[in-house]
Amino acid sequence: MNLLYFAWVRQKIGKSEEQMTLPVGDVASLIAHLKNLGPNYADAFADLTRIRVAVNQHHAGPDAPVAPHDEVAFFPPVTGG
Amino acid sequence: MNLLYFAWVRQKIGKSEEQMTLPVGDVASLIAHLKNLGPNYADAFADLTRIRVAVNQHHAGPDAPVAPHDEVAFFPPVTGG
Amino acid sequence: MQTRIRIQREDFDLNAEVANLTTDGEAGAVASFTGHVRKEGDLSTLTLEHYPHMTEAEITRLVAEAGTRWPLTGVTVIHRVGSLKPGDRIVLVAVASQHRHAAFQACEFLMDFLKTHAPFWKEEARTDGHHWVEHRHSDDDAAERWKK
Amino acid sequence: MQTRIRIQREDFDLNAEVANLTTDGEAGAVASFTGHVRKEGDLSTLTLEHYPHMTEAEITRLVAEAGTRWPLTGVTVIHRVGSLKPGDRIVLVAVASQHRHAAFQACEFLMDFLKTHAPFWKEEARTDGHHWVEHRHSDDDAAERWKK
Repeated sequence: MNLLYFAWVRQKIGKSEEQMTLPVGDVASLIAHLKNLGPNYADAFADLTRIRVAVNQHHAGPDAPVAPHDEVAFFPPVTGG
Repeated sequence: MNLLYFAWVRQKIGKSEEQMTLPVGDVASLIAHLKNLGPNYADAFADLTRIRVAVNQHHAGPDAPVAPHDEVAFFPPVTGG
Repeated sequence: MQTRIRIQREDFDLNAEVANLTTDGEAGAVASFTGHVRKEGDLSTLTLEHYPHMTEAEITRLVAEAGTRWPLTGVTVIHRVGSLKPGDRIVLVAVASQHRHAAFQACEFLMDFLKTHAPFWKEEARTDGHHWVEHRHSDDDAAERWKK
Repeated sequence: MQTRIRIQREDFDLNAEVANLTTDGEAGAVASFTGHVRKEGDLSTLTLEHYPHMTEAEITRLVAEAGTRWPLTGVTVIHRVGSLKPGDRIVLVAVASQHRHAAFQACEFLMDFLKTHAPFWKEEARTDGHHWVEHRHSDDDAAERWKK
């Protein structure tokens, strides 16, 4: 799975992209898994009301399924425009 | 009184501006007077649903008063923008 | 609120007009409208006549009314007169505000009232002669929406 | 409907972008919105980060949705990324239509959804350091208005 991080999520985790082999599941279970990878991840995902997710470049909710070859991105609510 | 004509009102009457000494009254009585000045005026004012009036550069209805030194303009519904 | 109203034969520069509205740095939002002469059939020239002085007075009143309805930092209205060709720009209304919804609303309000209240008249030149453009009742309906 | 979507560091030319939307002569109405970096206090730089590819994909989806809701002849969206200074232009949304109300509605719709759906993030540089701009809930409310 290809994971991408943007804005302060990227800064807290300390990288912008990484590859991981993860169990198939949904967005919520993926986040639960990531939170246990270290204090930087725990910090980034501490408040899930401030986290938005995209799966294969489409906005996705916590119930959205994720598969091994998906691109999953984590970022704060957007502030463009 | 200073009378101004625009667009096809100007073309039908055959002039863009004229000075007239007229009895004090309202817009409706002024138009009734003008209609009797000749076939060109009668033609211009034949259909009053297609005539708009401004008194001293403010849109005005048939009941608006007109005084000797007013500027009164007659024109079709506007089509700018 | 800074206000610029110009009736002119010349075209205008959108970059410069929008920059004028934002140089003070107060407004983050500028909503603009440009009206253009459409290319249609045998239309060769569109000539715009207006009522000098009343045009500026009426637009000034409309801009002032917009300023009482929405929090605006600046408004620019430029309307061309004289002979225009298909593709030419006819009118610019640009509205600056700190709030984009206010900018959009005021811009559309001003266009709706320009169409129904500002004393301009369009005459089309086609192969069969010259024709005055008829006022559209849909424009009256558009302006009517804003009545309080 | 012609569609132009560009994510770029450079500024844009409003005259050229509006001309691109009207050269075919179909549209008489172009509604545009430009967003600008406001000059406020100690703000020195606004840096825009985005999610390459998803940005274009998401904006393409929003423009397609606008095209199903209103009769449009063209849409141009340009969003800048990188380091911007107070007074700089951030974004352009320009919408051409034969109907001005459709152009205004679609332009505001696109801005409301850009603000809530397009993956851009703003970071401010001030004298006390760098701060990520917080998402505004009023933007969510603005987008919510368009739900059918």
